[in-house]
Amino acid sequence: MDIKAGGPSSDKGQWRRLWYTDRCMLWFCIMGAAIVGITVLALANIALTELADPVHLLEIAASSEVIGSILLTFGAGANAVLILVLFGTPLAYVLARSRPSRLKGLVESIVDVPLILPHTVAGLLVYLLFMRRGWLGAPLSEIGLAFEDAYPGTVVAMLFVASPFFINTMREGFEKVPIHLENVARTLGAGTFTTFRTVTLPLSLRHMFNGAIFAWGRAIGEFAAVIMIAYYPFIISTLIYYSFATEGIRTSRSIAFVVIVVSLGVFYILRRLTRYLGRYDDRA
Amino acid sequence: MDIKAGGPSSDKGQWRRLWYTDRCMLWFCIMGAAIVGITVLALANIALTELADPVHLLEIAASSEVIGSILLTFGAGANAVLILVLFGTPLAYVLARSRPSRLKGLVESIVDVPLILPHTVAGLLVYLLFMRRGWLGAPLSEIGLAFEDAYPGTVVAMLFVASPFFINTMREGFEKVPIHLENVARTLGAGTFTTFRTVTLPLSLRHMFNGAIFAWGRAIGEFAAVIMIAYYPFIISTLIYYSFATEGIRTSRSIAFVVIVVSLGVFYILRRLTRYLGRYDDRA
Amino acid sequence: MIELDHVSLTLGSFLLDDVSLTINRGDYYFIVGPSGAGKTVILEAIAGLHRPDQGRILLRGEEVTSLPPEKRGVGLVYQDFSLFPHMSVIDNIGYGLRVQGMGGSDARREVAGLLDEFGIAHLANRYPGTLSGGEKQRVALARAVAVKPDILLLDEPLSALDPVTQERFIHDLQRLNREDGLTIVQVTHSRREVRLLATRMAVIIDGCLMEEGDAGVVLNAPRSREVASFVGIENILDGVVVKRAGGHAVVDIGGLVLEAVTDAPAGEAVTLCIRSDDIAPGTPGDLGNSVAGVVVRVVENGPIAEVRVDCGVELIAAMTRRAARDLCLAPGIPVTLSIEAAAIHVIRE
Amino acid sequence: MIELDHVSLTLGSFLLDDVSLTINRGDYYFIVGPSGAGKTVILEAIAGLHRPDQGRILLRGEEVTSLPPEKRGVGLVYQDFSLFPHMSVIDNIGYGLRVQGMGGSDARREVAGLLDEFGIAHLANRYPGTLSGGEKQRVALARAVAVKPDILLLDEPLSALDPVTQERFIHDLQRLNREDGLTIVQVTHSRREVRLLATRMAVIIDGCLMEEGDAGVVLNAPRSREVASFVGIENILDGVVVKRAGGHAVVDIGGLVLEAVTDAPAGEAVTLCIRSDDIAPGTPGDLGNSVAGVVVRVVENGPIAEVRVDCGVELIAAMTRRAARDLCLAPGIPVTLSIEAAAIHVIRE
Repeated sequence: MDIKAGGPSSDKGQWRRLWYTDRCMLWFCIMGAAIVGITVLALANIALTELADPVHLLEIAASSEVIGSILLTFGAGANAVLILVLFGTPLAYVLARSRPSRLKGLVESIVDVPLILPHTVAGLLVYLLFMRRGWLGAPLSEIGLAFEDAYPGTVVAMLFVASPFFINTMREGFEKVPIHLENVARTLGAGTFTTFRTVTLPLSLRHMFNGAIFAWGRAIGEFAAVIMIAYYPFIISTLIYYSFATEGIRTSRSIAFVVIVVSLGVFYILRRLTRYLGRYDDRA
Repeated sequence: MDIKAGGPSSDKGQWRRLWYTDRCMLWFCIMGAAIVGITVLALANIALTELADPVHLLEIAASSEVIGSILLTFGAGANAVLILVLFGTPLAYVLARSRPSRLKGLVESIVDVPLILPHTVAGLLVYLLFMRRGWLGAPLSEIGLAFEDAYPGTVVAMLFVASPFFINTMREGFEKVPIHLENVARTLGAGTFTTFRTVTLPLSLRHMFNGAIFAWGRAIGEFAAVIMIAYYPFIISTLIYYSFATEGIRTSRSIAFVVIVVSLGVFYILRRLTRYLGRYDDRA
Repeated sequence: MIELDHVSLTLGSFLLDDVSLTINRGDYYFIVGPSGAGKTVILEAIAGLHRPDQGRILLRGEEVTSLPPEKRGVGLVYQDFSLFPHMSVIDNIGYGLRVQGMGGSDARREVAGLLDEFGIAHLANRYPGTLSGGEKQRVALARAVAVKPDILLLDEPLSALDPVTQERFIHDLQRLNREDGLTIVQVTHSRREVRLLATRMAVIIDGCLMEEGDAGVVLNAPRSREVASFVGIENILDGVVVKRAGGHAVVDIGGLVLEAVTDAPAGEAVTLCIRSDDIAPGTPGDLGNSVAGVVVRVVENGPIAEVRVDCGVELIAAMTRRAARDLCLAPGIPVTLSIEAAAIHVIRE
Repeated sequence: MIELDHVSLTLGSFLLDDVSLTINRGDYYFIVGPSGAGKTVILEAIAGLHRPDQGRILLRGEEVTSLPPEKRGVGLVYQDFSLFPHMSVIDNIGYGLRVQGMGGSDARREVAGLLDEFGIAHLANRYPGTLSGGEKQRVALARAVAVKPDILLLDEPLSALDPVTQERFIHDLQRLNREDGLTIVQVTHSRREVRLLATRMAVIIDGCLMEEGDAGVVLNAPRSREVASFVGIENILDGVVVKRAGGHAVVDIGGLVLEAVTDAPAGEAVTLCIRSDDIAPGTPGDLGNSVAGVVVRVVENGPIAEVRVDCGVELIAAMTRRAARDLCLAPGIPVTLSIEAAAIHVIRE
């Protein structure tokens, strides 16, 4: 029986009942509403203001600057995630399947470093490594790949800050694939890579997509790390900051609202799409 | 038997064996090293450069501007986390214990909104709500609480972006507390709040601290959201950005290195402290 | 003592459907049924952890349908014992007293008494993580009775224990029921526990109450085929009464003819239930059926041999392994079985 | 066929300690032991999923200690059947053929043959999530034998199945072992499976090999007290040989004196093992011990009654419930038990 006792016992009338039977839970709800309330108020605030002047909003939404910046941000984010999937997936698998050891602990900590560092520090680290005179920037600029104030810079900054999100989610997915399935595949004649390709990876697709979405969200949201290495071309965050700093609230607020609508919409669609992915237990 | 088969079978000699028995895992390790390598190189780069000029580094580290900014950042982050713990914990408990419903799904989505939005958008949302003329900023400034370019602004921006990290971790912790324990406590005469206080919360302490650390890390790292509402006083991120933009690499790099050392140190200590927290299974 | 009055309850996709049952003071009541049938839900509803969608729950004659669990005065012990892992044994047992506001020294005295009563004084300062299954179980029981409930709800309390510990626990439970007069409601899937302990019992299948009553009656003379099958009657045979002879009915089961004690008139379709140990090799006494057949298979299961005999229909007879060997029973050997008419339970449907 | 030569293996905190055993071609070999004893680890070591820290593993006479699992040619079936949830039944069964590079139409023909052989042709396009336990088990078995291994490793394959499905699976396994000549190594904690199927067996306790050999010998005449207790011998009694009489030894067990067949000289401490069904009420034959006692307790367990009799030491006798009732056995009733001397197994330590 996987039935939860203790919680309110049925959906309908759950809140009405709370008042009579369980004031503690009611207080918890009220306190929780304070946190949720900030987000709701913030969204309502901007929505009401912007929808009151739809002409201006549409003008901003249709401007090539905004559209170009959104496409650039989403594209660079996708690009960063693609690289992450390619290189992060093997790392996640190694971490998921190796036994605890000092080395493993160290690698795990290094993976988490971008989570811990302030964003401008992360940006500076990336800048120092990829600037024209940097350890990686110098040799790469020789072969024509420049990072400073260029698209590759945006991608590498996004990659750096988003990497823990993808790797940790992917790793969790791999850890959830029963080792017995891999063992059986091995005894049936599949080598390590064949087993990985035919069993482990297909069963982790859901986590892979969730990790990719999560990492993508982090990537397109980044500001500090990106502006350190590539103030231009303008990603959304930079565009909003720039217009906030130079033109004031009105334009930046409209751009922000467009971005909110597009972001929430895209994430909603992605979540819906992945909902039916990799669910084998209840397939007919 | 919770023994993992399939992985390399013993720590000692694990890597030497890989080459002979499992080239697939070896390739995975090499590809994974590329991702880890960026972080390692970035850290090595800054460490080598800075440690080469210890006098300048110490001078920066000892400057009251840097120390004050670090203290402000850590303090404001702690302040935001404290508010989160107070209001987010009840919310997390309600989410952990209520049955799936449309309302619950909506609340969950709202909790995650700060994760999805680009950081400058999040900052703008907070700014619009808490600015002197904002829905919350106006009444609060009447009672003397100003947010624009002030400490409360820094805290509220940090609170907003860090909230999903705490709430989701705390909620996971609550979900892991067996409902049977709460049920038994209830039958023994404890009301909902007493059960929460004496059973659920103590058993979730580990998650609470982890969530708080996670949220604090996110809070002290934030840049975009904070500068929108409070460019001054300088938090670390702002200080580094400001010195990067006005004084160039040298000073900002030194500040960044100090921040890296302090951050990694503080997180290392916090992780060590929480390691022994709430581990009841293997108590003697 | 406990009354469920047309209780219906939905939990996710699970439905408890219109269950009514009465548990008397001092009963050792069992709720049995297949896993997922809703046995635990009934216990938790009695404890106040689920609120029925419809119907009423009464405890000690008073309606408690909307009373929270902390005000119902029932003890609850789960299969996993659910000890608070962050409290020592002494704090676990004293928990109920503490939250109900009993002062320090009184509570300490109470707990000390319980530690002695359950023979766990030496565990007082240990934490649950370090206890064996049997020790956990005694702590859980002591914790439940510490607040002196007059009703004790047990959710498969024996299934996680080894046989020796089970015996000891059964002894403890019998003492609480008989000497301390606790009303015990126990959920189990073990027929053995029911046979050993139950005074009355209910059979729940798929959220419906199939049968309720005296344990002996339900176990030996169930009213339906489903319950007969669930309580483990090995031979369940469909037949038709062909004639009545001297108070007995003669029942035809696909060619095999057996005499059984029933009021069913000739022509009625009935189901016969015969326990495998009521079918023995050899010639019968006065009121016995004698049936000839051929051994199909002998399956040894511990000290017992289960012998399948083809007598037109297949019958399962149980005997000790030694008896089966002495009779040289093996597939193909002809054998005569005796079945007393009184040992055949007839279900009229 | 399979040889473990002084194999030691550490996995986290678990240690398999210097295990040597030999499994012959065509054996139906059982590895039994308490849970956590390391039974599964041995299977996985044979399959190549763990590498021993010390010792060698040989398959078909060749050392395979460092050969990866995909090159060992052994089939493995886990308790949970471990079907690939993202593949249809047909793809699951064909998996081994595909990864070993068998072409499309050949593979399809092979798989079709297996679907028929295991009676699962109607499930071909279903996904594992929709199958019952018994169906999953047949698919898992078909998948394992698809690549024609000559060794099949089974990890508690029956424990998740209901009794009817178990019977069918046992039948399948016997066929594979006897007709197809597969060497089967099976891990179980069920004594019944061992009795039904085993030709040879090993008992593993706490990572150590306690005993290995012919299944009948290990089950009925174990060499140590631990193994006797593990294989479920109900009466294990410590005694001393007091004298020898006509080829028999007379053993004193705390006051009770029994004749047993052993070479042990007078004065030696021995352990007697008596199965409960070898202790019967009534007077003995020629070579029998006759023991008087008083019934302490009668526990009915399904069709069997377990009667505990105090004869100085407590003996457990098993009989059918009916026999116990016919003899009116109840606590306090005096009873005479007969035990054949040949039914007493003597462990000399």
